[in-house]
Amino acid sequence: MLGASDLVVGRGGVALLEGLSLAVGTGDLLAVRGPNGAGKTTLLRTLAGLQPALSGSVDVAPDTLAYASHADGIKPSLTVRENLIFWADVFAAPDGIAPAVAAFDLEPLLERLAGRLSAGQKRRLGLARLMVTGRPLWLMDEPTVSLDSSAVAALAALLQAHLAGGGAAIIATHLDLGIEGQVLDVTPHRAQGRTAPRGFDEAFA
Amino acid sequence: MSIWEFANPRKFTALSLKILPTLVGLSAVLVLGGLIWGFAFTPNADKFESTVKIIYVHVPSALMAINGWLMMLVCSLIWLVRRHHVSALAARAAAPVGVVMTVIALFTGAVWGQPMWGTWWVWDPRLTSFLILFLFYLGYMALWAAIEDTETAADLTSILCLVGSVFALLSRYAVNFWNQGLHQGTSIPVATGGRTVADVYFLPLVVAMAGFFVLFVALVLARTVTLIRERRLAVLDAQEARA
Amino acid sequence: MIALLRRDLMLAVRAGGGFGLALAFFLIVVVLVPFAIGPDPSLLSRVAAGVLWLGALLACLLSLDRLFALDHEDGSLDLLATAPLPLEGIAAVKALAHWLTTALPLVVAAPAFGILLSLPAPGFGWLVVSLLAGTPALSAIGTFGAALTVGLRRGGLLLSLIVLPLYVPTLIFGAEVARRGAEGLAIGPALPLLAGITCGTLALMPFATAAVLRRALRG
Amino acid sequence: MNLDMGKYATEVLLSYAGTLIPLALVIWITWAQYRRAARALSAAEARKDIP
Repeated sequence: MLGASDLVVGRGGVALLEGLSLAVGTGDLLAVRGPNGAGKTTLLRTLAGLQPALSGSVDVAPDTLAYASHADGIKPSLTVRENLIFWADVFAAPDGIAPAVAAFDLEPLLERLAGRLSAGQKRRLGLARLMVTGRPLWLMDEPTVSLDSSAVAALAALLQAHLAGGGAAIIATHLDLGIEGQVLDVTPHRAQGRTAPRGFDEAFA
Repeated sequence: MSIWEFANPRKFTALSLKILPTLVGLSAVLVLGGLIWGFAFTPNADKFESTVKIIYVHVPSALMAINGWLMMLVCSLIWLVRRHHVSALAARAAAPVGVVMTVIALFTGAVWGQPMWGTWWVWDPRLTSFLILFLFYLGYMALWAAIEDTETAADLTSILCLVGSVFALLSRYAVNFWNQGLHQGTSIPVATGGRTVADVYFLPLVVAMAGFFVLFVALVLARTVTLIRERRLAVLDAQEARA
Repeated sequence: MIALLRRDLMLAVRAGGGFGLALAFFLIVVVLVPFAIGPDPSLLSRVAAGVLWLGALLACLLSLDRLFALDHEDGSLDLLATAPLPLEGIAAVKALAHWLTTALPLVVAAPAFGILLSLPAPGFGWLVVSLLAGTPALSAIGTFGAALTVGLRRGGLLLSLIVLPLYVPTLIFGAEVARRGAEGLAIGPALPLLAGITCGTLALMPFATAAVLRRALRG
Repeated sequence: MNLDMGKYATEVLLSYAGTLIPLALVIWITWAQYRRAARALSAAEARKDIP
């Protein structure tokens, strides 16, 4: 579904992670682990195609992934239903919002303004938003932030269902979700200055 | 050997350092020579009397104000198309010099206009266009200063320079249209009244224009080398921090 | 794209900021002008067209800094960028939404404010026509400026510095149409020129905006 | 040699001053920044033993 080989990612021309190779297929979960500031977010953004790799390549078919950043991307002045319908329409999802509403148990909250939700409920809405995109591969940056342990368990269950249904996910997290899957610890891949700077700085090294 | 070899910062710096002393000397000789010649050794004109001497500072600075922006436009295009880093830095280096030239042109124009038109400022199309050019320079420099990552800044300022050039040109024609709309039939005093004069005025003007041009080139080269060095310094510091 | 437009309109209505703030600002500018230059109706009627154009232009600036900033902060822009929508389309829709929520209310309100400034009777129609023809360009240019400053701290002031010089040609031709209309003169080539600028801007600006967005998203 | 500027002496002198002072300023700033960058870079390269 998504493959990358000998990937070097970085910000502002400075390599953060290097020598990364990964492959994610249907039903796979890849947990990206590592300390804060190591470059997990940069790696996810690069895989999502939001920023270019410093070298190496990401091989992914178009329209397979959806990227969820730290922030939920939820508009507090819209209701839960309106938030979900928007993303379903933007991604031209064939199933609409019903499966996601059912999966995340959002039925009773549908008419509530998103700004009035609790942190955990917001997070559920944020995940439901990924589901309504209809994309099989989810790239999630720290989805467990601000979730209590029962919500984490719920998240794990939902992810498992997503994987079982032919989906896949790459998750940057420092919690063990208790799901079978690959773990990519980025610590050994941290750039040690072995790689010359790329982009703007390359010319001045 | 291709001209693009000098897109390499090292080669660019080496060449710049080699020719900078010559350029500095040449610009000093030409600027001082042209200005002293024009200031002290030209007769007063019939109509403009001694104010004719102002053209030796006004016209060259106005020339370089426009050419400065044109240089930034060309450098921005080169950066966007060929991704030569020196080009982006050269565009950045040219902006402060261009803005000084614009200020000089505006100031000397106002000083000249005071006795000629009886007022420090008229919304003459030429003057107005320069004021707008000044604003474009300010926006461009402010954007450079606001973005931390150099490569992002280079990309965004280059796009702004392209779009700004189109709108600067549009403004130029719009301002022409607008002022004629305001003063129908009245003759507008033209700031270039002294340009069609005899050789006695023209020759020192040519020297001064050449001087300002060489001075501009020397300043931009020196500033570009400075920016290249700062860039390299940042890379070395980053390497040191990682090690 | 329609979904995006609908959402932006809904957000503007819910927050109230889009419609209300720009209109209130426009009204305040119009009210302050007589305090600054005196209440003489003949003087006011001479400057009314220009003041109304300038007020509308400044009011257009107000909500620009939030155009992409909100979507950038809450991560919507990232997800939008991976959506099957071209960024050019997103840029165009954002400009359209800005026009509908900010500029269009100004156009509608402008004749009412014209009364406050003793705008001559023939000027009302031309004022509306010139604003209708000119404000889409203001929105498209402003969207470009908003994309340039997205994610920058203190982007608001920088946005004005960048956008206002770009507004010059539109302001010149737009105010010229309104002024000539108010003075009862022939409109002349100003209106076609204004329309030309608007058409050109609408056609090309989304591409520049998209290029800037693509670059800015890299972070 | 013609230094007789008649009644416009102020304007002429003012415009020359208004040219030379900004020029001197920008030259001086450029020179100062040039020196500073050159010194800082050579110091950094000396630290790293780069010729």
